[in-house]
This record gives sequence, C-alpha cells and structure tokens, in this order.
Amino acid sequence: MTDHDISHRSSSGQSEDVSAAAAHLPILELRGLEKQYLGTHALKPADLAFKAGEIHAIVGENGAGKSTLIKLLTGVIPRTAGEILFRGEPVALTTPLEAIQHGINAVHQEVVLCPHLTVAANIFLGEEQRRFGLLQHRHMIREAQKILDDLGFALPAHALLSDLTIGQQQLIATARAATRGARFLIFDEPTAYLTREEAAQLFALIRRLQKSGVTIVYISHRMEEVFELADRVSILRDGRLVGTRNIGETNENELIGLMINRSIEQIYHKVPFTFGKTILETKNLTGNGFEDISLSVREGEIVGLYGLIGAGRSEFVTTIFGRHPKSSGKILWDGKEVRIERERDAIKLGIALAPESRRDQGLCLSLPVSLNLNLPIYKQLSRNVLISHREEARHADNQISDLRIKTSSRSASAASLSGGNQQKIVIGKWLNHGAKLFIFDEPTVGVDVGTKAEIYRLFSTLLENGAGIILISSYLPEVYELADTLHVFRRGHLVASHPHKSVTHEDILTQALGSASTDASTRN
Amino acid sequence: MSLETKDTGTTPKRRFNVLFGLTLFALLLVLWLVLSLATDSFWTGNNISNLLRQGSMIAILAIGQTFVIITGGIDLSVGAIVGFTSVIVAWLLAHGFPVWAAILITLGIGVCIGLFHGFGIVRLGLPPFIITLATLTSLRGIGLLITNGNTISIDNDPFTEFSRNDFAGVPNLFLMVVLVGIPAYIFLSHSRWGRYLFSVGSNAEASRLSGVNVKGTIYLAYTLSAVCASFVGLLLASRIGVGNAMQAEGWELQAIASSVIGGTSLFGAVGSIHGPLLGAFILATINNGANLLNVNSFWQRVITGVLIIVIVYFDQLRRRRR
Amino acid sequence: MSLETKDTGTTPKRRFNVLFGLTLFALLLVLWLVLSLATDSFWTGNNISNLLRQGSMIAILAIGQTFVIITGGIDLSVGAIVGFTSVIVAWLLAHGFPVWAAILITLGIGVCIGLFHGFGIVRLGLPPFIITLATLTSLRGIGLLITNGNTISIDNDPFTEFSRNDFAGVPNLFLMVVLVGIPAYIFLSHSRWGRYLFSVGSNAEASRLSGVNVKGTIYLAYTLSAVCASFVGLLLASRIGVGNAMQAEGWELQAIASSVIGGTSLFGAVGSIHGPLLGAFILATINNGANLLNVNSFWQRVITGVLIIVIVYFDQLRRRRR
Amino acid sequence: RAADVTIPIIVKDTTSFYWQIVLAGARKAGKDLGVKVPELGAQAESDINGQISILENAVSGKPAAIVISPTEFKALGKPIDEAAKSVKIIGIDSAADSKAFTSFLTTDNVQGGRVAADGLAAAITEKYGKAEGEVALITALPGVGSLDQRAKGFKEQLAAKYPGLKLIADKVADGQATTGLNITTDLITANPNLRGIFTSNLIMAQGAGQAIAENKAQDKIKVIGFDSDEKLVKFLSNGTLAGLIVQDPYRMGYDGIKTALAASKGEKTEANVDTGANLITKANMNDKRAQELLNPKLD
Ligand SMILES: Nc1ncnc2c1ncn2[C@@H]1O[C@H](COP(=O)(O)OP(=O)(O)OP(=O)(O)O)[C@@H](O)[C@H]1O
Ligand SMILES: Nc1ncnc2c1ncn2[C@@H]1O[C@H](COP(=O)(O)OP(=O)(O)OP(=O)(O)O)[C@@H](O)[C@H]1O
Ligand SMILES: [Mg+2]
Ligand SMILES: [Mg+2]
Repeated sequence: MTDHDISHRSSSGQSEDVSAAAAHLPILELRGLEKQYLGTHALKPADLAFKAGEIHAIVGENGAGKSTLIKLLTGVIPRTAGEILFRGEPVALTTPLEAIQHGINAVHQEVVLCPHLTVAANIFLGEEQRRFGLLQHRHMIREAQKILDDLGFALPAHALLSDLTIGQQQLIATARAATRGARFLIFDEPTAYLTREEAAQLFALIRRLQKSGVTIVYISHRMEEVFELADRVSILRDGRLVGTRNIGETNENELIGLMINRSIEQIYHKVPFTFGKTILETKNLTGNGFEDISLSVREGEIVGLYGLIGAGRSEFVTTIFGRHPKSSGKILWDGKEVRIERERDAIKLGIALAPESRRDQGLCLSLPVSLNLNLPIYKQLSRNVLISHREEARHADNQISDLRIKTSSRSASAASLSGGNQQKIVIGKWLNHGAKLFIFDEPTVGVDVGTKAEIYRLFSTLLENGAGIILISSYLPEVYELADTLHVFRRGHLVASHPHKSVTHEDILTQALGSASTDASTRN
Repeated sequence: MSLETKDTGTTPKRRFNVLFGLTLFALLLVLWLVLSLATDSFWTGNNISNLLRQGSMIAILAIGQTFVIITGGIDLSVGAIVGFTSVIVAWLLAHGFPVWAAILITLGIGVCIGLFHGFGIVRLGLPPFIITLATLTSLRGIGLLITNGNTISIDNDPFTEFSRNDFAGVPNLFLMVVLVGIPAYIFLSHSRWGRYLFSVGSNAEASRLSGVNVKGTIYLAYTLSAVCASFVGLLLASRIGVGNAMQAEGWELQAIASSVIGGTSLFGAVGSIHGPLLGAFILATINNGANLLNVNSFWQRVITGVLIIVIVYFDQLRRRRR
Repeated sequence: MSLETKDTGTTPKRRFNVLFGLTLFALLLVLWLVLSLATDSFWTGNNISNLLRQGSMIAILAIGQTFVIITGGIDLSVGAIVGFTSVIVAWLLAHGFPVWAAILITLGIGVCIGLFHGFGIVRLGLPPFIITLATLTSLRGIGLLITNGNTISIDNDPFTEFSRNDFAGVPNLFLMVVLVGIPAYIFLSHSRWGRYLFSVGSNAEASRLSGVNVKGTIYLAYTLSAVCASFVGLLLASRIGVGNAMQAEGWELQAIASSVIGGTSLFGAVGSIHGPLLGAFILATINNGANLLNVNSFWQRVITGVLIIVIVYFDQLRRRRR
Repeated sequence: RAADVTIPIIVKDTTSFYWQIVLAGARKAGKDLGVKVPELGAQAESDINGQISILENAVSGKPAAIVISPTEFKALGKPIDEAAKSVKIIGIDSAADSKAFTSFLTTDNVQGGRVAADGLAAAITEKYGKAEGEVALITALPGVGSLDQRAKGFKEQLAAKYPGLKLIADKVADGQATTGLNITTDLITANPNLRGIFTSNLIMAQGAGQAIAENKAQDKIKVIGFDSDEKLVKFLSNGTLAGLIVQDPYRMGYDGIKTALAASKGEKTEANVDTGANLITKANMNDKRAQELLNPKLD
C-alpha cells in the first residue's frame, strides 16, 4: 500500500522522548476486563496497561470491541467481569461522573452532546461556572470562545449546537474533553468527520496535551494517523486483544494482518471503465449553501467532490436528491431537464443517496437492521398490499452477508451495531434498488480498512453495471485515488476540476483552502 | 423514555422469574383466574359477554391511537370524536337518512377530522398535542351546538339493537373489535404502510431520504385514528341509543393508557395491535372485577392506579430482560 | 416534532409580516385591545383583577409542568394533586391544625408525590405518562375516600379571605404567580439545575456522560411540578372555601396547553417561564372575554379551540422565521 | 334468608355528595332490613355508557332486585327493559324510557326548576319590590338529563309566571367550582344590573356563592342553589345565598331499597312516589323538616 500519509510522520527523535515518558508506571491497567451484551460477547477478558504520558492507539475491525472498551473505561456501561486499576488502585467506574472525577475523559464515537444547548453550554456542561450560585452566562461564553480560539477552531461559542455540522460538533466534543483538566483522555475515531485541516489541528492539540502529561488513547481506522501519532498500538479482533506493539517495531501490513487475519494487497480498488453516456448533468445549479454548480456524471464514472467542512457539497447533492429546493439552474437527467421536488422524485428517476450523518439522516436506530436495509424497496417487496416476509428476510440476509455486517440477527436494532456496521447499512439499503446514479456522502466514515476495500470493490461492481457515482469525502486519499473526475468545492463554489490523479494532494488542498490564485485553474 | 439506558443484563439479583416473565396476556389470564376464584359470577357466560362488550370500544380507540403513537404523535381528540359522531349519526337518523347512509357519512366525517389533524401537523407545523387538543375542545362545542346541549334520541331499533345482540354467542361489539383488529394487524405488520409508520416514528428524516412519503404517512395515521374513533361513535350511539356530545369524556386517556399498557412507546416506533387490545381488556377487567367484588367505587380508583403501575412495571421488566 | 424539518426560507410567498412577527405577549395585548374595544367592562380595574385571579392557578401549574416537559416528560397528575391537596388542607384545618402547619404539611405531601413520580420513572422505569396517570386515578380515589365523596368546608376566615384580597391593588392570587414565577425564572435560567433540565431533555445520555446527575434532575423536575400543584391546591381551597377531591378536573390538560402555547416543546429541551405564564393568561383571557361578550358557552368551546390553533400557528411561524 | 338477599343500588355519580346521601339512605335500609346493598355508580353523571355497563354487571350478579337512577331518559330505556327480564327494577330520582319499572320514586326535576324560579322571584321581590330585572342561569355540565330538566322547569316558570324577569345569560360550565366562580364573577362584571342567578347543582352553587362573597354582592344579587351541603348551609345562613332547592335523597335511597325488597318478595308496591323538591330559605331553614333535609344523617 502506498503511503497516503497526511503529513510528515513524527520524527524519530520525538518518539524517543516519549518512550522516556513511557517508562513511567502504568496509569491505567485492565485485568481480565470483559463485557457481554445479550447475544454478543463484545469484549473478551483483556489485560492491558496504559503507560503514563503515552499516546496509545487501538485498532480493529468494525465491531471488534473498541468502543465497548472505551465505554467500560469511562463508566458508561457496567462491566461483566474484570477489574480496572487507576494509578495502581482498583476503581469501580460505575458512573461517568466517577470517571470524570478521576480525570478520565472521552470523546465518544457518536457525538454525544446536547443539540438544544449552545456551544458554550455544552463545553461547560456539568462544570458550569457560577457566582453566588448563579450561572455566569456571559463569562462562560467568553471563556468558551477563548478555548475554541486557542485550539484554532473557528466556531462561535454562542451558537446552538444543532446549527453546526456534524464535523463541527465533533470539534466541540473534542474541545470539551480537552479542557476538563483530564489526566487520561480517550478519542474514539475523532477524525471520522474531519477534513485534513481540522485533523491537523486536532493532532496538534493531542500533541500539546501529551506534552502536558496527559495519557491519550486514540482509536482510528486510518493507519497513517496511527503511525503519525501513536507510541504504541493495541489490536483488537473479535473482542479479543491480539497484541500490543511499539509503533517503531511494526508496520501497516502487520497491523492489518492482526486485525483481520488476512492481508489486503490493495485498498483502493480501481478498474478503469470506459464511460458511457451522461446520466446526470447540473447546469448553473444554485441553492442554499452553493452557487452556480455545473458538473456531470457519466455511466461508469466516479465523480469525486472534495472540500472543507461547510463547502456546500452535501447541500449540493441533497438538492439534487430533492431534499432542498434549488433556487436556480437546471438538472438534466438522460439529457432531459427534470423537476425534482422531493426525494421520491429523485428515487423514481434512479438516484440513490447515502447521506452523511448516519444517525440523523441514515438510520432508524430503534428499528431492526432488516427494516433499515429494506426501507427504500418495500414497494418491490410487496405483492398487492402485503409484504413478502420471506423476500424481506432474504434480502436483508443477503446484504448482511455480502457487506459482512456484524449483527446478532437481522431483527436486532440498528442501535446495537457498532458504528462502522451501521454505516454499512446506510450504504447497503440502496444496493438492490436498481439505481442508476449513486451518491455516497462520506460513505466510509468509521469503516475499517478491510470493509473499506470491500466498499470500493462494490463501487466497481456498480460501475460495471452501468451506474455512475458521486463520491463526497473529506478524506482526501479516498477521493484522490478513486475519482475519475475530482471537483474541488470552496464556500459553495466549484473552484477546480481535475481528471484522475492529474495533480498532487497539495494542489487540491490549496484550492480547497482558497489561498493563492487557484480559481482560474483547470476546469474541463 | 429519555431515560431508557441501554445497559441490559445488569440486574441478576432479582429472581422472581415466573412473575416477571409473564406476558401481558398471561397477566390478563391471571387476573381472570383470580376473579373466577374470588367471585361466583365472574366466570359466567353472561359476565364474560359483559366484559367483552365493556372493553370493546376502548379497544378500538386504542388501536387507532396506536397508529398515531407509533409515528411519535398523540391524538387527544378521540373521546371528543366519539361524542361528536354519536351526535352526527343520531341527527342523521332523526332526519330520516337510511342507516347505511348515516353510517357512511359519519365515517366520512371521521376521515375529514383525521385529514384536518394531518393538515395541522404537516402543513401548519403544529404539535400533535395542540391540534388534537384544539379539535377536542371545538368538536365538543359543535356537538353541543347541534344538540343544543341536549341528547338526540335514536328511534331506529335495528340500529340500537345491534350493539346488544350476539352472533353465535359472541357479542356483536366484540366482533367489531375483531373486525377492526384483523385488518389493523395486517396493515401494521404485513403492509409497507405499517413499516412506514414505524420508520417515521423512529426517524422521519431518514425515512424521507429513503423515499418514504412521510407526510402521507402522518395523514394516514391520524385519519385511521379518527376513523376508528368515529366507528366507536357509531357503536356508542347504538349502545346508548342517543347522540350526546358530552359522551366518552376522558376516553382519550383510557385509549392512550391501554396502548401504553400494551407496550406502545410514547416516543414512537414501538407498538403492536394485540398490545392495546390486551391493555383495553385489562382495564375493563379491573373495572368489571371491582364491580363484581363490590369494591367501593373510591377504592376502585385507587386500585386501578396501583394495578396500572404494577402491570406496566412487570411488563417493562420482561421486555428489558429479553 | 418528528416532522420538524430544517429547511427554512422556502415559503417566501406569505407576507403578513406584521401579524406573523407578533410575539406571544403582543398577541395577548392584541386580544386585550380587541376586548377593550368590544366591551365596556373589560378594561376596568375590577375585571382586570378578576382576569388575573382567573389565570393564576393554571399559570402556576403550567410553570411546574414546564419543568417536567423540558426534561422530555409529562405530568398528568397535577389536576388530581390540586383536588387532593385541597382536601388535605381542608381536613387538616377542620381537625384543628394551625394554618401554617396545614400549609407546610400539604406542601410536604406535594413533595412526596413528586418524589414518588421520580421513583416510578427512574427506579421502576415506567413511562412518565403511565406513572402520572396512575397517581391521577389513585389520588382522586384517596381524596374521595377521605371526604367520602363529600366536600370539607373550611371555616378559617383568614385562610379563605387570602385569595379574595389584594395587596396594593394587585390580587393576592396574582402575587402568588409572581412569588412562584421569579424564583422559577432564576432557577430555570440562572442555575445549574435549570441548565440540567434542558440538557437531560435534549440528550439524557450526553448529560450522563458529562457527569450530570440525570436521575436527580428527573426527581427534581417532578417534585417541583407536584409542589406547584399542591401550592395551587392550597390556593384553590382558599378560593372556593372547601376541599373537594373532584375539583381541578382536566386542569392538567389546561396546564400542558398553556405551556405548549407558551412555546414549550413536548419533545423536551425547549421552554421558558414567561411562555407558560403568557399561555395561561391567554387562555384565561379567552374565557373571560367570551363571558363578558356573553358568548354562548357552546360557541365558547369552539372558539377556544380555533384560537388555540391560530395562536400556536402564528407563534410557530415567528419562531421558524427567526 | 334475608341476609343472602342482594339488592344493588346504582346511582348516577358516586363522587357527588347528593348521591352519597342517597347511598347512605340505602345503606341504612340495608342494615334495617338485613339486605346486602352493593353501592354502584358511574364516575360522572354524564357517563351513560358507564352506567349501562354497571347495570349489566349488576344483573350478572343475580340480585333479588335492582334500584337504579337512570342517567339519561332515553339511553337507559332498552338496557332496563333487558335487565327487567331477569330481575325487578325500581327507579329512583329520574325516569327512563321504559315501562319495566316495578316502582318509581322521583324528584320531579322540572318541578324543582319551577320551584327555583318561584324562590328567585320571591327573593328579588323582597329586595326590589317587584319580580323584575335581569337574571342568569348557570348549569354545571351540558348533556346531563336532570340538569337539563331543572333548566327547563326554571325557564318555563319564568316565561309563564314572571315576565318581568329577563333571562340574560344561560351558561353551561364544565363541572368545576372554579369555573362557576369565574362565570359568576364575569356575569357580575358584564351585567351591572344583574339581580338573580339560579345555579342548578351543588358545585355551581358553591362556586357562585364564593363569587358573591368575593364581590360582596349578596345584597344586590340573589342566588338560588340546588341541593345542599355544610358549606351551602353556611352561605344560606349568612345571606350569601337566597335559597336552596332541596330534595330528599336520603328517603329516596331508603325507600328504594325497601320497595325493592317488597317487590322481590312479590308484594304489591306503589307504582309512583314523588319525594318532592323543597325551597329552603333563611326564614325556614331552622324548621324541623328543613333541618332533616339539610342535615341528613350520614353514618
Ligand atoms: N447496546 C448493545 N447491545 C448489544 N450489542 C452491542 C451493543 N453495543 C455494541 N454491541 C455489539 O458489541 C460489539 C462491539 O461493538 P463496538 O461498538 O465496541 O465495536 P467497535 O470496535 O467500536 O466498532 P466500530 O469500529 O464499528 O466502531 C459489536 O458486535 C456490537 O454489535
Ligand atoms: N439549514 C441551513 N441553513 C442555512 N445554511 C446552511 C444550512 N445547512 C448548511 N448551511 C450552510 O451551507 C453551507 C454548506 O454546508 P454543507 O453541509 O453542504 O457542506 P459540505 O461541503 O457538505 O461540508 P461537510 O464537510 O460538513 O459535509 C455551509 O456554509 C453551511 O453553513
Ligand atoms: Mg466504535
Ligand atoms: Mg457534507
């Protein structure tokens, strides 16, 4: 695998500094820690010691038990067996409050904040600043703004959380955890929704925290991040801890081998197809959040959209999908202008959208996996009025096995699945719909390396059948490697377009950021 | 609940397995058994008929209500619709409409009320609680205006006898529960519209993006509820032989309670057809039993409250253990 | 709503800006203005006093209810608590307890009821709807048992005169609203616990993870609601001079409606103190105005329903446009 | 043996004081005669369906006879016919559309309304010299048979005998004393010339009495209530209320059970008994008969 490293690896000098710090006593130690859900043995007895001041990465497939481990360490869920030692003392950790009081904090995988409160209120939730018992609203907003500015997050502290994008919310969660004076800080896939710029900010933050003596646990599916940040890495497979390595003594292939018990030669699976006729074309499409976008998708083509958070890509595709009204411009389908006023119009034409936020837009979390997988195709599944239960089950089971969705059964609720497996449902529900154009908005958020490779292979299958794909990703290597045509968005405008791999990462980044004179670049 | 935490399997201490494992149906049977032993008159054909009759109307309301609750809404107007439609059908019959026409028109009015609720929620963006509370108030008023605060007698004997008669020993009223319950079951569990009710209740946005007609589903749910309520209005008119706008007061709460006792979640996306039926007949049994046991009617209230807590608690435990 | 969509700015056709931009307070003023023009008697000191008195009790109930609704719950028992505590205080006074003791004991019973609700929700895992419906039923029963279906007269003149008297021209009852409202405002908007009510209603899990005492917050909300209700029970006993378990029937719905009209969201995490107060006085104004205009009491119901829809619709529009 | 004999009594609404007195009378009769008397009734006077269910349940218990006070004239007709096929039915208080009653003991509610009109006219005449001026009517709940009959009698009597009394408001409340209070207050505010109010049941009289006291209007406005309790008696004695129409619920309950027992034994009983509605004012409230009616012996 080529090295799609975000930036320069941490210098070897630095990792020696850290290993000096790592010689300290273990700050947190797990002994035979175990978690059993009804029907799932999510974490089998695990022994692990985190050294004070280290950055310890944890990797593993979707559903391997990483988040479960974190939830046990932060008192979110009770453990089935085992004990946890914090600074040598056994601790109960039965409530999150107890963990917080020990200085153990986490940024969880699913963003858990209060959407109805302001950013400042969320940052200070549980630790409000008061005078004479009364909340100091203004003071807290000022403080919160200062924290955000210090961290380099350009976000307003007085805004309602629900007004922020999911990536921005992730940053708030990070800011909150980072400012609580924690001694032990856990990040569960913090970069899943972040672009490279924001990720870089986050890394800087993590390093700063490490310097100030905080121990950090870092979970990610992005190998290059692990190699950039971590001092040591532990690997989980099927709820079992299969090994811990010093980062200098291992490589990506070994880790992947330990994670999935086989090796992957090639993650980005790209078969060049000859493009057929144009499926969809937008002409000067303008709507809320984007302006004057003209692009087209052909049969057999992957069109990639790259940009920073808030660049308008999601708004653009949801408008094509009929979720939001366009204000001007045209959408052409098969060369003919079409009116798409609501989602069902788009679906009828043959457009499928896997939206970016699986929690808010993608899934009915409280409902069974099977219902989620079949939701768009119940019309096909029913004869007259009645649903064929056999067909329903068959289709769900097919998707579960094809996409290797890890679930105890098709009737388990979507909420009981691990993050990555939920993401597979968001994608899987459209695969049997017979769509002609697939729009994937951040399709591999939280998906493990092995499954990513499968999803990319799936793209090829779709293309082979004559479909076209619009791929939105904030993860540059993904769009860079896969897109036949890569469009760069900046603040709602399409600022550049490139054929497959025709420019460097740096060029694209510069265009997305908007420095220099990039606007006059290669439009095709 | 906003409180429902998902950590299961953490209470291994409690071990009253037998009781806690009881399904709602078993709980109903236990109630029946206890009453059969405690009184001579409970387990007689006559009393069982009475019981079935008494639970029927709330049962049908509860079915309609369940559709609405599954979508995450609530329909407070059902009691008022019952009273209002009893007036309508009585008025129509008094003005010489044939029975079939009176029934169809009354049901049609139910449809209109339901559509209006859908309109208020979908188009005007009102909370379901508010729009149905408003129709509750207004419908009682309109009904009173029509009757001038009086009752309208129904002189049509076939119509009024219907609710008193049996078919093969089963009271007609209970047959109506079956008549409503079976299509309702098929609709909820075997049709795609039923699936859509759940998906809208679970996540309306995700449903939209999956091509579900969310607005249509909302219209549908409230229309079904209102039609069930107007059907109950017909049954009530037949049973009491008059149209009176103030009847069925508080039945909305009984219907909602039946539904929730039957396992429907007020947060949406959880519910069944048999649940509300069981809930309604559990409530009817408590009342019937208390009457037969000659429990003071004040104690009866106290006991009803306590039993509701106990029953729902057991049922929750059972669910959580699954 | 499960329906609340976020697409704003898509309805540029409607342009009744003036009306749509009205806040709830302005709507109340408009109502008052219209009534002042339409009747001679509305804008008289006497009638304004009456109006303030008439809205007071529901207003206090609505404040308590709002705390509960903000956490995403509901308290159906408040009407029953009012009736029940009116019986308690009447009984205590009739049995020679001094007024201060009777008041304290009554409020203490309110605390107990609230804690019991918290217990049912937090420990037993019951839906708020069910546990408060059960106490509604049971409390009415217990109240009736205490009074044997009768009313208990209150012979204590200072106690009964309190609700009739003014302080500096402002009716005591309305002063009680202020007395409850100001601490309630400080609590909700300027205390940590108020903040936690919102956070629990917004995302209980996130609150828990932030170290918020979620269970304590739930206990607190229901206790506050029950205490407000028992306080209203005292006021009611003072105002009608008797204790009667069947009083305040349906006030729970009025309190919830006031709260929702005042902008509280039944999905939790949205609410204020001034909102429910305005809501309660809007409802009181509608009734007072209809009485002064001598509107037929059946029409009054119809109009109330329609006005609720109109007011909430305008208010929703205003909010959405912000 | 008489002790095994069960005669249930079904009233309209167990939660009201009036019906508690009826039940007390029945209880006493049960004790005196050695009969078991289950006390049944719906939860609200307007709940027709509830009463039908209770009647059905009572028949299931195979009693010797049933004493019932039908909530609604027409609605209870058929169910009573049905029940009468297996047991003897004795009616009290109100009538029903059925010929199956073995015996019938009632207050004529229409007559009660007429008496109320007479009482109000007398009170107004006493104060203003002539039976003239504006009067109002407050009914507790819509759609309740007995309340409608009282209103009917009241209005008929006004029209027939007191053309000078103008009915300017005919209000229907929601059964809550506070609502009665609010309506009365607003009536006083909106109609400065109001001279009289008839509140046709106990709860409304309590609310209206409180409003009169609050507004210190007892000299100007004469209020006639229906039924009585301790509170209303106090209002009567201090002049807040001008008069009360009082029925004899205790006797209705007592005689109902007594008649039912006789009928169940096949004895001959009187088909119709009027138990009467009496006007009680401050002047006659201390008479022996008035005291009996105002202070029924509840055990
Ligand atoms: N509430 C629950 N009830 C039942 N099973 C659960 C629950 N939560 C998680 N699981 C199961 O536990 C296993 C481990 O899940 P976990 O969330 O820890 O995985 P993960 O390693 O974090 O995966 P991902 O990379 O996809 O986030 C999965 O099989 C999952 O289905
Ligand atoms: N409901 C809304 N109302 C007004 N503006 C909005 C709304 N939603 C998004 N925007 C704005 O539209 C722009 C585009 O947002 P969008 O989420 O489409 O960006 P994106 O390129 O998909 O970024 P992301 O990486 O977050 O997915 C942003 O400036 C955002 O602030
Ligand atoms: Mg995870
Ligand atoms: Mg996006």
